[in-house]
Amino acid sequence: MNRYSIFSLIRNSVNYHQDWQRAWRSPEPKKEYDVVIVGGGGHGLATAYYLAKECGITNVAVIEKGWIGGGNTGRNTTIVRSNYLWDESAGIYEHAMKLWENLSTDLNYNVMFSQRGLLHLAHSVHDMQEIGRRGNAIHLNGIDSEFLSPAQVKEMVPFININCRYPVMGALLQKRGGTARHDAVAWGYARAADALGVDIIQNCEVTGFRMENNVVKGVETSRGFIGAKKVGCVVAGNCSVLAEMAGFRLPIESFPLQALVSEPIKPILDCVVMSGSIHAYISQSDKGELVIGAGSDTYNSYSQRGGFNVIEETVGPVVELYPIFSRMKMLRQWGGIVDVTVDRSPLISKTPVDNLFFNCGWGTGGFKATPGSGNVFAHSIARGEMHPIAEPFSINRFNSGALIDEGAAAAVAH
Amino acid sequence: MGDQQSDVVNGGEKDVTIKTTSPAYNRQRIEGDNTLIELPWIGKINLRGNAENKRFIEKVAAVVGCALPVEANTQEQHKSITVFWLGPDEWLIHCEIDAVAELMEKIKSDLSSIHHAVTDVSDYYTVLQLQGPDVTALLRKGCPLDLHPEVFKSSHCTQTRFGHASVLLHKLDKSTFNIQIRWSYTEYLWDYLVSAMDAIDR
Amino acid sequence: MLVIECPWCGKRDQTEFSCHGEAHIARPLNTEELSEEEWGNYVFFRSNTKGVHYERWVHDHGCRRWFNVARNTHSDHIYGSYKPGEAAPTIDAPDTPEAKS
Amino acid sequence: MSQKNRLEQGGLLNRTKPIRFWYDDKGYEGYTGDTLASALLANGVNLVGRSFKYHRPRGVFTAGSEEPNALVQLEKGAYTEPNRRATEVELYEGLTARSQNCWPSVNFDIGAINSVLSRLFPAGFYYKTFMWPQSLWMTYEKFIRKAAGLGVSPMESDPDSYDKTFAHCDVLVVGGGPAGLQAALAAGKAGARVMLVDEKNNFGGSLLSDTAEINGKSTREWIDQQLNELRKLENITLLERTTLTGYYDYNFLVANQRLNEHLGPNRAGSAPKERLWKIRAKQVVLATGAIERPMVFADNDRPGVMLANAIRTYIHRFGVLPGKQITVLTNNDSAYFTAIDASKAGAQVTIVDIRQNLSGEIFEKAQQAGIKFISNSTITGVDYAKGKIRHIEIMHLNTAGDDVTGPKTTHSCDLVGVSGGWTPTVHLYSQAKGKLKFLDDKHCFVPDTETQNTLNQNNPSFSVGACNASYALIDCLTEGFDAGKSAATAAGFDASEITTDVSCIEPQSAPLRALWILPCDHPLGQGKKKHFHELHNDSTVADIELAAREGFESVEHVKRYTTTGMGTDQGKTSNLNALAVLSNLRNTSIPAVGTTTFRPPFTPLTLGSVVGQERRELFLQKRKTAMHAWHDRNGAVYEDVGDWKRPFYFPNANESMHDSVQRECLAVRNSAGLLDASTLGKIDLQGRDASKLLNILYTNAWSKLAPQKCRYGLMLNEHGMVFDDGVTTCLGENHYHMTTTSGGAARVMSWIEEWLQTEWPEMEVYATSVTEQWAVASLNGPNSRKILEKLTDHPLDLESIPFMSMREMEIAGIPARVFHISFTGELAFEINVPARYGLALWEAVMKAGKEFDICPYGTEAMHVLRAEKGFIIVGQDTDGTVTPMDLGMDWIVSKKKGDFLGRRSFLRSDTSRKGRKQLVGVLTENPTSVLPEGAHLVETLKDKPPMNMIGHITSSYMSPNVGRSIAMALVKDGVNRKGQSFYVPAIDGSSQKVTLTDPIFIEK
Repeated sequence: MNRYSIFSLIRNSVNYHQDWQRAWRSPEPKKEYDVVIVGGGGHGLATAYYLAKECGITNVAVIEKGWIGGGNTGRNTTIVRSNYLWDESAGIYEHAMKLWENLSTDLNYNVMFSQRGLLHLAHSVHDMQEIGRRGNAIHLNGIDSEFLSPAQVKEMVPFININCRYPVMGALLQKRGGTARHDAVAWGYARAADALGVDIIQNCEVTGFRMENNVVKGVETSRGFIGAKKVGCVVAGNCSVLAEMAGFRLPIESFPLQALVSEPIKPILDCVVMSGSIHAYISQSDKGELVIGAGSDTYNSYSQRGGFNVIEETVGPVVELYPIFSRMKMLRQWGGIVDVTVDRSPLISKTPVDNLFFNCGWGTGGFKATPGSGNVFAHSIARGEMHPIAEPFSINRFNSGALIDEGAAAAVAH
Repeated sequence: MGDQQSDVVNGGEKDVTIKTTSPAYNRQRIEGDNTLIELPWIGKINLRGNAENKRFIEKVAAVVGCALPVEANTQEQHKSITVFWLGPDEWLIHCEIDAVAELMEKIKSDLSSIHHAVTDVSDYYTVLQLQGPDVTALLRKGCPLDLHPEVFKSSHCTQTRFGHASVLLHKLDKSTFNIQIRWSYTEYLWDYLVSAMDAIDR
Repeated sequence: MLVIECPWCGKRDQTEFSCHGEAHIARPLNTEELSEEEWGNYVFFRSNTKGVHYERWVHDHGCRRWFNVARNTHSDHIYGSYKPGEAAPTIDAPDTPEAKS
Repeated sequence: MSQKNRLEQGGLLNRTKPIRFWYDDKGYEGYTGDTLASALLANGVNLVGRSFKYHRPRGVFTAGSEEPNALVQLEKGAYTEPNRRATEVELYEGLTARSQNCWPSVNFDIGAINSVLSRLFPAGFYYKTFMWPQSLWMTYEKFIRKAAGLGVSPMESDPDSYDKTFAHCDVLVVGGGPAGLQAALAAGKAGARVMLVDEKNNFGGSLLSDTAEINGKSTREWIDQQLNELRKLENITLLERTTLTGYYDYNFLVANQRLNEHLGPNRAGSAPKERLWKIRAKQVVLATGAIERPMVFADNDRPGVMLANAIRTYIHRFGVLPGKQITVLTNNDSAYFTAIDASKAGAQVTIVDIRQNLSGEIFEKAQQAGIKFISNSTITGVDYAKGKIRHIEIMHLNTAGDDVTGPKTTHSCDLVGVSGGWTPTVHLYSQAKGKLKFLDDKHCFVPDTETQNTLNQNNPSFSVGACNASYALIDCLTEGFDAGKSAATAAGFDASEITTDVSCIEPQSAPLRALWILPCDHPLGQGKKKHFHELHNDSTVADIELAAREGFESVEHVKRYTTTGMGTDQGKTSNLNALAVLSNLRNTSIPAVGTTTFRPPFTPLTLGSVVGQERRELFLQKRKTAMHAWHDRNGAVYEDVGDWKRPFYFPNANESMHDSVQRECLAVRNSAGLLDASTLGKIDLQGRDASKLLNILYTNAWSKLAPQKCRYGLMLNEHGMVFDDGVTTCLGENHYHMTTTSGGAARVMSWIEEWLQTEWPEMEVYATSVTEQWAVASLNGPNSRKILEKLTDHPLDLESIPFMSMREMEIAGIPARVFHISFTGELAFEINVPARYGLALWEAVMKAGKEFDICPYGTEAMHVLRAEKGFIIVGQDTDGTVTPMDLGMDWIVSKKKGDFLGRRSFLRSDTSRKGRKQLVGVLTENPTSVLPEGAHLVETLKDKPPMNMIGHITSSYMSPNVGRSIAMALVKDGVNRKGQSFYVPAIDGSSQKVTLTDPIFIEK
């Protein structure tokens, strides 16, 4: 792999960039691998990378039915943060955050991780209690967290309308939060994993699992059987389908989630601003587009499209909070599939089938966890025992009742 | 808004007069040829029961004086009483406000042996009336229904959505709609319709 | 945006309704005797089918009745609605090639 | 010299008086009917912007919504809008626009340094650098961000208003060209309700720039005749200046209509600027036409290089001849018409045709018109300087067409028209999930109508005319008409009788020669000259080659790596060329490479129009109680509870919230206070199974509740967690009045209906929401009985109305239900009256209470008072993870009555575990300091985090009645830790010592 740097860029410019190598090979599948990762999204590629880099397992294949990074990795609003309420959540998301902070160097690929600061707005007494509780928990977990007054919010975002319906009463700030370039994450992990010997096999769809007395032996694919000592599934938007192939069900439902971007404009919004209670999530990309996350539809769907009403319900609050954007224009809207668990926390877990591991259920929050998720999943697969950070996210919690309820804490009543 | 003196109603034995209010009482908005008003003090009774039960149907009909509409989104009228279909086992009776108690008692006693429910919802809802050549154009700003005269005919009624609110639409004639809405949403609907009246292109 | 057919009010804009997930999940009687797995399965685990999905909708802004809809979760094509208590219609072939899961 | 490129006549202009407009602070003249682009071209302004990445000078390239170059900052101040396409902006008196993405000026742009350094910036260069040191990335990024973007956002609130509306029709026709006009007329004549939308300000589409004749009439005459016929029909809606931006499932389509924009910001009146149409159509006819395709040749991005048909449009539609010496580079016949019309208009025209042997009717026509032909050749260079083209280089093609041969000749030229054939506008069809098929003979994708009905059955539609690659006028006319008939028929109308007769004479067209990359005198991407396949984002053939070389083979990868097609034009002119270049490199066919999905909107959609009138007051309803007017008059400060506006507290003149709340709390315990409790959810339950239902919904037993008796209940979800609570009263036999939390009212109602309708339909019980039927004034305090006695004859002693019971009586002459229940622990009566009497009741009670200094109080005082008694608030002291046992309310969980919702979950290993978080009281060591709600408790205090948390403060107040601060908390194993001390650290590093207690601070 030729190293990327300003110098290699200059060197290659001399002969018009004719000599750049492939970022990753396009190999034929081998007969068998030590580990097969199903799903070539950020999480899957990261898993493969850490298997090779930290667990010394290089005989690994990543199997992707389409093109890598083509699922939620390439469709999300690229927000990265680790300011979660419960200790278990803080554990995995902060683990990810620490990896993010060195990822470009580690991968020798600029994933444009940009810690521009992330605001959670509070619009009611109940919101204030919620960010109060979460902000303190984050702080005591050793993660950066600050409370902001409406005036301080106005300093960071001068054009915000803090006196709209549901006024801005305060905010929670995570300075280390921000965004990253989603495609680059998939490509960077792919390139780095490939360099360590991982086979990345695109346009190869898994059609079933081969199992012998409840032990997985490999995967049937559109390109034939591929043997595997262990299999890890990281297929957002398809996990229930794979689980069905393996003969079990998941505590998950899949919904359409939409997002949209505005036309590109010169820099105006430096930080990420999230408003849970009126559903407005907004940031500005390096390209200049305002990136706006919409809510999800209420019905199960794999169609990767949602209703226009959701776009209306998203743009409404945005214009209410930022009246100056009323004349701005929506350039593009799209949809993804989010796998939602009842407690809004992921599954990183063994399954009823031996040597078959699942990593799914990230809901709307998967992108930010990519490095951490891949890292602990790799170690869990390698050891055959769940990594301590992953342990609480087992499927069994839905039987024992030990939920990690990130949704409930924010739920409104009274 | 909300605080308007109403005509005096009798306050019972003490014979004092009691102020009654409703969200848009005494309000009137005229834009061009379109008019918006509230119709206050309509008695409203929610009726539940089994439409398959002939006895239930007959007994209610006997009390209200007209057949109980069993076809979805239809209404029947008799004198000052209008009965709206709300659901397969749910109806709404509009009557004079002073007739509510008596009517409810009558239904209760006549249906004593039959599973049913009657509930006074006179104040749960208010009714706005929108009148004018542009009613359809005005209503479709917030209502996803096809309100074209050939589709949504006069005397037609249905529950649907207007903006964020649930409403009961009742078309009296080609230029008049009654819109029933929950008390606490009345101001929202009022403002919405007024803004629509302002924006109508002339 | 979908068009949902309310078994009573007829075809209406999707925004008059809300969806409440998989249909035909009966609440177990003997809850005492259920194992943790059996109870967890009833409360949390769902088929989340890619293809023909039987689901519950409510006509919130209409007659407020609950009913069931058979919909293809891949193409979002709706086969039809039916009342609670009625048996789910069997849909043999998914309507579209892309809908095959 | 003013309007030097304006022709003597022609164009749909009002030439009676010129209007003034400003571009980059320079004044120009144009006419009503111009676009900003046509007016600038009329004035000889070619250079209108700088490109996104290399800041290369760019000029007007098209005459429509597909424009990739001519993006301007329209207007100033509150009215400014970035990235407006000059080819779409209609000219009005005083229009002001600026060029974008350049500094200090479009003619001299510092950013153009990027162009010089362009060799350092191949596709995806930023992934390869700025990595070290990681800490510096944010600094690099600042520059990248500054360089990116195009125009600037407005910095003031939008002064314009918008409007949106639903609409329904039988047949929606998209596009008002020949096919669309025919379709609308056919469907309309059949009696269908028709909507016809077109993005331009006039109907007619391509006909407006065409010299053809229909039935011996000029195209303009024919258009007028069609429109007249259409207007005669009922149920026709004609929408000009209306762009169909989105085609969603079940024939739901969104269109944006520019109502007043063309009049400029200084127009009179407050009429909305734009209207959003949300349309449900039974059938859709897509007559969206086609977009001319550029050809990819050396330096094809220079200002003065323009689509051939755009030149023709400027001549016919706007009476502008953008150049005097025009070279037309083409691979097909359609550009010949431009050449002919241009030379008729007085230009000196040369046609460079990449095809070998030229022949045919149009060819001869062109020769007769005196046009010079250079065949089997291509442009290999464009010499551009100071805002205009000076001359071009032309060379012969080899037989394969992949290289140039022979001598290079230079020709003086000031305008290049280019035509690489046509690309049907299939965006909407593709948005609607319609599949596309590739036509090898016509080299383009068209809607695959065979599979349409199986793949796309939710969106019945027809595609006709140029959108279907039927380019001959007569085909557009007939296809359009037939589709209109079919659509009407499919929508249930009889169209069998309807006929049309149209005839027009057109020459036969010779086939085009598909060369996707035109070579030049140095290898592609290895010299000074650039081959752009995508102008907007500066994406070159070399970029695609690099992407492929690095393994980005999937079309989606290429798109994302090179950003081709990601610009504000969404690649309308570049899409197919990009695919073709990729297919060349991978030497496969274009369909094998595949297409990228077209996503809404078709052209950028104003956010304001998506919101429409639903902003400010109409953004979200404010629900108000019957007493709200009184609260307003008496200076209430409100709290948002769900959509409700509830009085938070009632400050006296310049009294702080704290002082006000303390005063309200004292008043209630010492004399009397009045709370507006109308927002509590209320549900009326009737039927013989009502108590059975209550037994299932609540954790406690209800079978024995006597009439007129009240009981408190907790509701659980099936996880066994508390989700609502309230008091339910037995009104009579099989008749109950249930109350819920204000925020939970709707949830509980639908929870009940869900179970009744889907699980236990046999249960004989009906639930009816009566929340707003009853206005509720909650009278609390030792003097409440005295006050109430003044208003009623009904005895109020404990025998006549015991605690936890209800009596019907008149209060101030108003029929009322009086509940003797208490959420403050004081003597209290909750008075329910029909909402219409709510205000009267409130005023009567306040009047009667005057002598007792009755005090209106809000939700905050209510929270303090209940906390003093240790009463919980669901949603504050619970969070969906809390069981009744966790709340220390085991007493309310019936062991005898059998199953109820959520019960089984208690038995789960984690839920039945010892040491769960439990509700306790918390007292600070310092009685005057109030713990922040949400603060956490730790066993051992460390000098810095991380610290191990054992629970958090759910409620915390200064209690004037207890005379100190009080708090409640959920703490691990809290019940067993009462009396123990812990610490509550704050973010600022400070901390407080606290002791756990019972959560009841005032015993009775």
